[in-house]
Amino acid sequence: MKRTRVILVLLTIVALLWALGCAGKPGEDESSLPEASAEPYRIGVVISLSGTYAGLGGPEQKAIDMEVARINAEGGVNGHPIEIVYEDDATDAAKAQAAVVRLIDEVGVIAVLGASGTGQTMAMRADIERAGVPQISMAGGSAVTAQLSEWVFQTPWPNRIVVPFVLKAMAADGYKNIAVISDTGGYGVDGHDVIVKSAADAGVTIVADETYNPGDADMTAQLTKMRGANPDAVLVWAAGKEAATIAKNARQLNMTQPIYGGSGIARLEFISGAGEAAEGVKLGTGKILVPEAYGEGTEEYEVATSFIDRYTEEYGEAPDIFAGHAYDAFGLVVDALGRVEGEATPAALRDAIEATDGWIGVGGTFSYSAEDHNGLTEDDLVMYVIEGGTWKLAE
Amino acid sequence: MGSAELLQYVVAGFKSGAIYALVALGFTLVYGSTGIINFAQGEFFMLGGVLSVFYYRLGLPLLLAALAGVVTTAGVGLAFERLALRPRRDAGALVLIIITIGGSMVMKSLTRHIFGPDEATLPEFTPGPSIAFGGVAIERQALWLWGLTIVAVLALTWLYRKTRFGRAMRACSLSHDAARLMGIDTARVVMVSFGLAAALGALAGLAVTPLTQTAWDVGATAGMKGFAAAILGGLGNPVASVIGGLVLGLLESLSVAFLSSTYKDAIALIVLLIVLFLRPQGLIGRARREKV
Amino acid sequence: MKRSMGVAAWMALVAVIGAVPLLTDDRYLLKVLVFVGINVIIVSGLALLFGYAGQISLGHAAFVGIGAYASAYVTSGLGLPWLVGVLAGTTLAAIGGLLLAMPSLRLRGHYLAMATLGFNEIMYVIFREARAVTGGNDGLSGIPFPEVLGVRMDTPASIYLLVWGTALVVVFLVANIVRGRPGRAMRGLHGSEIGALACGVDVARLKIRTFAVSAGLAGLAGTLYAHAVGFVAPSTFSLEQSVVLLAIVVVGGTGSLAGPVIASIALTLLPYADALIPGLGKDVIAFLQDWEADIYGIAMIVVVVLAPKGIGGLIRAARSRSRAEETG
Amino acid sequence: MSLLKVSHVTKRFGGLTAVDDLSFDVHEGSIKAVIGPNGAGKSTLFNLLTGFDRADSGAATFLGGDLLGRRPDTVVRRGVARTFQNTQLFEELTAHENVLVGVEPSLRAGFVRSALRIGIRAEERDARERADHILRLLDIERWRDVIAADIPHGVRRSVEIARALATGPQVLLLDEPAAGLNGAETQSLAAALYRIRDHGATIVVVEHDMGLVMEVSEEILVLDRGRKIAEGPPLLIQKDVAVIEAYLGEEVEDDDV
Repeated sequence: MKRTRVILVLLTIVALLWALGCAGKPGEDESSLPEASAEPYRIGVVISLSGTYAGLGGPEQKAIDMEVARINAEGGVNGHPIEIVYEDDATDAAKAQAAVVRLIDEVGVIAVLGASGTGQTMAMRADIERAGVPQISMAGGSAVTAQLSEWVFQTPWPNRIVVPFVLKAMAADGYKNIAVISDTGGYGVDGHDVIVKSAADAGVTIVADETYNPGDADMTAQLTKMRGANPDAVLVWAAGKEAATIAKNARQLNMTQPIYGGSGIARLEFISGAGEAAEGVKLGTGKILVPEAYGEGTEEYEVATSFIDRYTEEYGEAPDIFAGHAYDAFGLVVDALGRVEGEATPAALRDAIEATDGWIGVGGTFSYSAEDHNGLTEDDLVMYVIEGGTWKLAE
Repeated sequence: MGSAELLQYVVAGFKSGAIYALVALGFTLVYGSTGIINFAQGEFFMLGGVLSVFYYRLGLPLLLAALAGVVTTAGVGLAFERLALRPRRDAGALVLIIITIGGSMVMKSLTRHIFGPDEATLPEFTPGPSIAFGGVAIERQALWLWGLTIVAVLALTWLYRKTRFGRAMRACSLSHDAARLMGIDTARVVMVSFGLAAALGALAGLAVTPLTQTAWDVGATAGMKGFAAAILGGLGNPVASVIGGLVLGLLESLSVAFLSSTYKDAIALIVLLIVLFLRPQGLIGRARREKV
Repeated sequence: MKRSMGVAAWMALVAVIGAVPLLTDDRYLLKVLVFVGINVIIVSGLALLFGYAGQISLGHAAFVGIGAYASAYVTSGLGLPWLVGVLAGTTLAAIGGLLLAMPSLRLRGHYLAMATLGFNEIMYVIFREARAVTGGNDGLSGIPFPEVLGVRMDTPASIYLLVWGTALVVVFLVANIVRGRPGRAMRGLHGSEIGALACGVDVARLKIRTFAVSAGLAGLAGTLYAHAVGFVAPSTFSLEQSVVLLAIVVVGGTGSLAGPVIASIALTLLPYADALIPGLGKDVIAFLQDWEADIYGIAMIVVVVLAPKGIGGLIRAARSRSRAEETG
Repeated sequence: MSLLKVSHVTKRFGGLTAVDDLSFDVHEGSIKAVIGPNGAGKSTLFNLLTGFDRADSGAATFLGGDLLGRRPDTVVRRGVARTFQNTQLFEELTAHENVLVGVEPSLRAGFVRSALRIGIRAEERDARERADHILRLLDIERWRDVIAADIPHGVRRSVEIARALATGPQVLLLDEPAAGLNGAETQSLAAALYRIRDHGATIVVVEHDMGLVMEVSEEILVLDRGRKIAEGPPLLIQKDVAVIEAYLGEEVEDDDV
């Protein structure tokens, strides 16, 4: 008999615990952030240094490290040095969320840069909005700014402006019937939706629509189906290594149609992976690939070449578009900090970021507003063609 | 659907089918001599590609780099068997599976630390445009793939049928105790089987790299599809594994032709489950009853 | 847990766990401990299925996913109350376990491993493709906080108490199952399926019910995860996660519940070690996060090779052998 | 009165007929031995009766029902328990726990009642006591808390018999219980068999140890190549020519050499 009584007591305690939990701890105070006095401005950075997006986090970290060193060497912002705190989300939404909570509560950052992936970026939203800390994401998914949040900004060119830009270029080159192939990752699915929506007003019709899964060994089956629909041109919307395989498979299948793409294939690995099949491939993305795209002698050109030269000298390789997104994210925060009068609270910094107008970055000229937290337009994009194993400006 | 186009789908199916077949041969080899499924087989496929690229970038000519890639991966297979599997050799299948799962985690992650996250490729063995054959385009590298598969399955069948070592391996697959009674050094047989399976996986990995590039995380999909192929054909029988691989490749390609490409991957999974549930011994293999 | 922990031990455990939110308001620590608690629930179910009944599963992340997506859809999609979401998630996952177990009755060892692996991959494709329900690759966000009888649990402390309260109850119930008749029948099944049949154990029914209970617990953990994190994406329920969960139970040890629970707390905390030891250097954390997969893999092999019964088993094996010498 | 009636049971593995149209009875409260050279179909017969294998034809009526074609665990619940030629003990469980699993058929607690520990206290206590009682019956209570893997060979067989007994069978099928036992152990096994029979169980034992067979069994069934070649009390069987030939091979005529 004694045993059951004790167990009943035990269960009531647990029930009590639950009840306590429901009531929540009274006196939860919000403003436990340290005051930003003469001490350094702390900025949190959440990127993927391991997991499937490990290839993005590396260049992003290099770009930010380089810029922090430069800014601090020039005396920081209004006398405050900048301190960067990195967190690796390992391409995992749960880790990204834990990381952002640590940065906000533990480290007391006044802004968060990241994450590299769309999923991880979205996982942080609840905590970003609860704590009221501005976030600039390097992830390209439209959802980041399509589902508008006053605290969340974005630096890459979202599919909703790149896709129409590329479709119009295809129509301009005279290719009306296009075959589309996209991967089932976040970027591919997002791009595919925009392609389907904006094909009509761009003046093209989709004659074939195929998809593939990241990690697929061979795409000839899909390409055979696309060849069967004899399109004028092929549009590839994908981010992974498989894009190069598609170009090679297409050429092997004697498909002579030109191949078009977006920022997803604006990677050196695409050219080296596809080999000759990359020749003649056209893609629309920011101007970082060929600085002349900014227009020689213009301020945009100076900013871009200075970043590209310093990055190449520091790391022995040219920066890719992900390094460019990180450079812009960090630059936008520093620029906004400069414009904040008095004490740089996260709320004041958010307003300053939203007020950014015409800040010249590598991805383009950023102008944010209450409705547009992406800040880029089609003018920041340009069409390239791959010739001789490198990017050239298409006429 | 013209006949040329249908043939193109068949060629595409047999191309990826050959990849699955080579990986499946690795599964069959290890299963044949140890009775367990080597969950790290997919990583041997990955290592074949990554190591060959590493040697190629060191400046070795393509053929030498490929050879070095296969030999090094075989070394990894031997070392893995010797260090991780040998101590628990007589443990149940469950324990051995867990060791191979742990092994695949370490190999995959270690490769990323050593060789970096970005993908890489190798030049085609014989560069040149695809060969037109009755309205169908066949990539030269695909010919290499089919050639290597045929050579591998012939070599394995010859090894099993004609050599003393092959007979020892078949004895082990029936019963380690009986084999030991015959004076067969079962430990050596198991170790060599792992080395050979690693080499076969590496061969598939590097032969496909010029087509689809290689990276630290290509092992998982290849491993899963290779196993589906091996079990579809019938585990333990080399020819059955190759047939399983080709059939699986064909099913995937035709599913794109007649259904839609989103189901391409699901096909391999569905085939895997159906075969497992209905006929674990596969299309050709014989059922192994557990005697009471 | 051969001899059940005395009631006093349970009381102490409840007190310690209950006290944490009163002692600290460190949101980061509480959020990390929420993930640990969720893993304890999953691992308790998997320890029952794999550790005790010897039925390997490489598909448990999919069951967690079923729970998470079902609960997310029922609450934020259909606007039904939170408790309905939890019920839906748990039952749906349990049904998933049932449906997977029935055709797999004859499968053993690597075949069962592959069948569950196939199941996980198929569910992953469904999570990614069924965009209307699961939001596809971008995932589902805006999942409401747990709320019951008008009381919203939106502070880390309240979520912590909810998760750990549930974890305590789950571990308590599983411990009782394991000590009682079902637990013995499972360990018998694990030892020798033929021997269990010869004892009159309805092996088929036992496998199916253990799969269902184990999957249901994973689903329950999934619902807690969805409402604690507020965001759900397919990548969280991938095959790698299932392998990690299996690794935890292997390191924890078969035929024991305390072992896997301790292992799940230790291994889940690994990448967040700075939550417990604030002074820990940044590079140590970066190292732990970067090498997490390697550490799991190596730990799995080392445990199976050196201490086959894992943490839980070491104590028990030593105790029994000493008794054998006395009697011998 | 015959408790178990086997009639015309046949089992073929491809060309080989393991059990060939076999019929025999087992009388309640008796100890019946089944002897015959290796491969005579003894273990196969046990597998057919206990559902581990399916007979091609014939029937085995037990308490009015047919045993053949039933699942092994159903056969046990009906009251027919068995041991195996190579013991199937639960290696990580102690001797007491092994026997406790055997008590399974008489237990009612499911997942829910076990989890909440409602109304199972009495059932669990009885089960533990029953297991201890059977360990004493087999005189192996000293090994109560030692895991099977650490238990010496001779005792392991007794643990398996105890486990089978724990299921509360009316008929106990023992497959070569004396294999590997020394003289003393065989004697204590004989004593144990008597105690089990007096405990109320009918025993059918497959055995090669003629000494033990002659001593304990009231009736002997002799099988050769799946067929019954003799059946009757031990003294009669001893002298039966056919039995001797089956075991020792035909008489060699001088001119055959």
